[in-house]
Amino acid sequence: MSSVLHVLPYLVAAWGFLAGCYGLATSRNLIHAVGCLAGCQSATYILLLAVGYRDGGTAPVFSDIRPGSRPVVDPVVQALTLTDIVVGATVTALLLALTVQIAKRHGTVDPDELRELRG
Amino acid sequence: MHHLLPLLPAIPLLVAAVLVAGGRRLPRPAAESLASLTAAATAALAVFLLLHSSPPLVEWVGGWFPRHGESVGIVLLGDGASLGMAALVSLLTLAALAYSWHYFDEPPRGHAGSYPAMMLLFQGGMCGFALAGDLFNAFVFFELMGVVAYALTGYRIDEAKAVQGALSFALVNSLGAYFMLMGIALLYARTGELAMAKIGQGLDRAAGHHGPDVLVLAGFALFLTGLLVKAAAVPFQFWLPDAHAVAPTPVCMLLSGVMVELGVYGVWRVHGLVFAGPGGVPAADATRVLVVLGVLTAAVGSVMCWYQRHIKRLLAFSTISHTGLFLLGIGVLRPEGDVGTALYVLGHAGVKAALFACAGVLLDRYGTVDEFQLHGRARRLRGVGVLFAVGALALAGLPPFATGLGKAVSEEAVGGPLTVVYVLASALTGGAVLRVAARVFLGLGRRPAAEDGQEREEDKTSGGSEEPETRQRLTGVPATMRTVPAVLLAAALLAGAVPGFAEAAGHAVEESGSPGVFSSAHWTASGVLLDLLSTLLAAVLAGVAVARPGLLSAPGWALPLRRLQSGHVGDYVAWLLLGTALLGALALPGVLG
Amino acid sequence: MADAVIVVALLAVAVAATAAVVNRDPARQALVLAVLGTALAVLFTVLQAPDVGLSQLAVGSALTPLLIMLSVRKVRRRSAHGKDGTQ
Amino acid sequence: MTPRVRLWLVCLGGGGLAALLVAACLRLPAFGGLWHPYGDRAVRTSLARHTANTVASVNFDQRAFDTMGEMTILFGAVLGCVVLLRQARDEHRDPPEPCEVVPPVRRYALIVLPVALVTGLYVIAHGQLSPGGGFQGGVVAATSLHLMYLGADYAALERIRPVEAYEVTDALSASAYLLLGLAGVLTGTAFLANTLLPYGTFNTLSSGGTVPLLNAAIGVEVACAVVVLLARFLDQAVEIEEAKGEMSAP
Repeated sequence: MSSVLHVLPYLVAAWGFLAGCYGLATSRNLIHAVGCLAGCQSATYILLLAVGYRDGGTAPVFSDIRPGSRPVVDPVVQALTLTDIVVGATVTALLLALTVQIAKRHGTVDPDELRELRG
Repeated sequence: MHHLLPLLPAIPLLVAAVLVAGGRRLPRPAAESLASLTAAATAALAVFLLLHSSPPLVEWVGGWFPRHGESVGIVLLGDGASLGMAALVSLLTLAALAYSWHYFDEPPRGHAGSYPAMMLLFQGGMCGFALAGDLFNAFVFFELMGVVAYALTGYRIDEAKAVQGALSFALVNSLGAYFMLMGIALLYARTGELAMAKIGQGLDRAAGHHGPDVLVLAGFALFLTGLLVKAAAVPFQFWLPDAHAVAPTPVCMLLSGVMVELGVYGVWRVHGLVFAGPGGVPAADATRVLVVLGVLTAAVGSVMCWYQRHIKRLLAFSTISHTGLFLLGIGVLRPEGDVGTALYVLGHAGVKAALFACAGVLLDRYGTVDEFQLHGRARRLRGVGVLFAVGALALAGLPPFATGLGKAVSEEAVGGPLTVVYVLASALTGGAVLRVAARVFLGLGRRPAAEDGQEREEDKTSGGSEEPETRQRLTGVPATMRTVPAVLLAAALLAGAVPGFAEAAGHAVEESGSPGVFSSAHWTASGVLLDLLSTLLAAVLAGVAVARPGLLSAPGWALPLRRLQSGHVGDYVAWLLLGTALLGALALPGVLG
Repeated sequence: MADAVIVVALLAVAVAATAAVVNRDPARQALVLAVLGTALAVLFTVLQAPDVGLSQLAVGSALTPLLIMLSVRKVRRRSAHGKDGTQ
Repeated sequence: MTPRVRLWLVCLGGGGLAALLVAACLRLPAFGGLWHPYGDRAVRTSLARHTANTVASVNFDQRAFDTMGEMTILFGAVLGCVVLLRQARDEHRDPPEPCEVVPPVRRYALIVLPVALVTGLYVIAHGQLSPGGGFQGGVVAATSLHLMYLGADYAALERIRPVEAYEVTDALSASAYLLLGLAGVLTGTAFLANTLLPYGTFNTLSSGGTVPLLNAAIGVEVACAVVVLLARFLDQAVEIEEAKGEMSAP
């Protein structure tokens, strides 16, 4: 059990990342593709937080525990992930805005039917 | 002095916020002057710091200077290379803002400040990326310049092509950024650090005598994927022509002139600080990766460039081709290569931005950037025609332009058969632009038929049916739109011709780059000869193409290459995955050995 | 015990992520993404990252699905009118 | 490229990437390891600066420069969305008619609205001491505000939401963050240096020097940004119509 657990979080992150990439490449709907990209990004959160986890650690917040009484998990990756989540949400919003405009100008959101920019 | 480093990104960002807050009240000229002033002030600050960057400046933001060699803060690097890039970014932003003085139809209602504000945000993002000495901080600014660039590319929402190109750009680049972040997480797990130099040391310590392992390889491949997507190296390059062909011209000047080059700069920086040590990627493998990709990129870019008829798209492919040459230059991991590439990037920025600026004038005057439709129509624009032709020759490496000097120094650095790549790529791209100049501005040759033999219409993007970007057909070409390309070309010329500039630039880059002693960058007889050779070749190619179009029309083998550029974002993602796997495979021997 | 909770949360995330890719209908995908966001928030809380869990809950299970829903609605609404598709 | 060829390409590239990722995962330090040098340093530093929530300390003090970039990304993206979702030349506005919401959407909204609102208020009230902060609170508050539309009516929403004011506040709070950073340079220390204010008593609202100020600036910025973002999307989904004349009630 424990030896599996030693890599399982990383493998879940890798799986999520690959699944997102697959969805993005084979998507037939740009909105769905944007959703897949968001899924891809969740994988980066998992990897970051998994890297910072510490067995028996508690959250790095000292308002209710005495400093030094218990080990805490890595706060740096949590800060990075927080930043990452904001970035992800804004990128998603921007991509969706572009998709809405594509729907208006091309009348479709199927990438197979967008045939303007070639060669 | 070093406390001023964070101001390079912060000042443009602050003024951008102020412009948005006050944009409702400010008249448009006031907003644009404020933005130009800010870009100029940042450029002045960057140049000032650059002159004081020996020894290199280091700033820990928030005053978190390391104690006992360890810090919890973010480090900014102010050496010759990073400050040089920041100065280039700021100057080019200034040029783009000046160029767009009379540009664009009505700004979005009640948002007069939004376009200049976005340009400033873009500038701030690029400056921040150039200075970053911390991997995660680099990712943040990488995303910032990305996000603003996507929005700027899709700025003309009335145009179907613009929004499509912007979305391809945004999807592929965002995915690339997430690859980068995965790489950062892996490297953080191994070393427990985020500052680039500390990660490098951590990798060396962890590797001990065994050399790098597959974790380092994965970190290398993932991180480089993000940077190479931005740098538009093959096979990550597909988004670039789609985006550059449709973005507003002033934005193209920035995208092609400096944003793409920042990707190359990032590769150089990260390799030098993180992966160059014994625990990183062995030099032979790094060279293999960069040289293989560089040659492929230069080849694909120049061939595709030759067969374009959409002028902005043609220029975009020539950027890809030159990116390949830059990768080649830094790939040999020698100080001469670094210095040559730096000069090449400087010259290329001026020349390419000037060419885009001229294309923008065509788009404004005639509502099209299609080479065939424009045949002979721009005879009256003599001044612009001269600038365009000079730009074409400079692109091919005509001495004493900085492009020629950079090319000559890089050629010397790579040596041997790779020199041929430089000559051919610059001749093909320069020749293609020269051909456009001859047809459009002089009306030489017979008017090309719309149908071109075996090519099907759906296999190519024509430049017709573009909407002009300006308010109304301006009665004359505004002075700013003519002056900016002239100034840019003059700058590229001076950078190569003024004695002492190249030496100074070389010294600045040398101090921050690959270890090794390098005398200085200067013109050599062989360099001048090779430059003249590629310029001559470009002229011959253009002449043949104009006089005997049949001889150089697309052969059968070029067609599949063009079909790969399918405009389908799923294809681009598939290529991106393959590219990452390729990066891993190319660097694999170093890990196994 | 904590390990078991982590494993369950991880597997839930893996399943939700797969479902988000497999669901080709964007409206349904938005709902699946909301579920994925919630599963991630739980996982992050279990991993002792309440700060991140909270923002994941706000962004992943509310904001992002909402934006996708609105886009779907816009796109559907205009295709429902037919015709004016191409310019 | 045909979908078949693309699938082959994805399999090939994805296979290579998967091999790379899995091999790297197996070489990573075991999950739950005890070695976190940067994290330990960050905890010590946070305590030295009297900031109870270490994550807030990392975000707004030790790595405040990252947060500046992140805030600017949000700001830029909102600006980008405002520009991209503007009313195009061939579009006009139609006052929205009360229309039916898809049942799952309405159900979703009704479930999430109270939860989100309560969470948002809780998070904002607790600031930088306990989990949460300006960012989380801002998103939650802004989102729950908009769920009102799905639960009630668009007109009701528009009354409580003058978008222009939110846009200006968004920009002003972004400038406030940057100005706080510049203040460090002007007072002779470093950019974003947390030396302007006393660090206060540990575990109280005013502890941590400039951390609460930056946290507040981010909170306002995020809340306004999300409101503007959602407003633009709602505008598109509800109000803006294209091609004159051919609209009839759905």
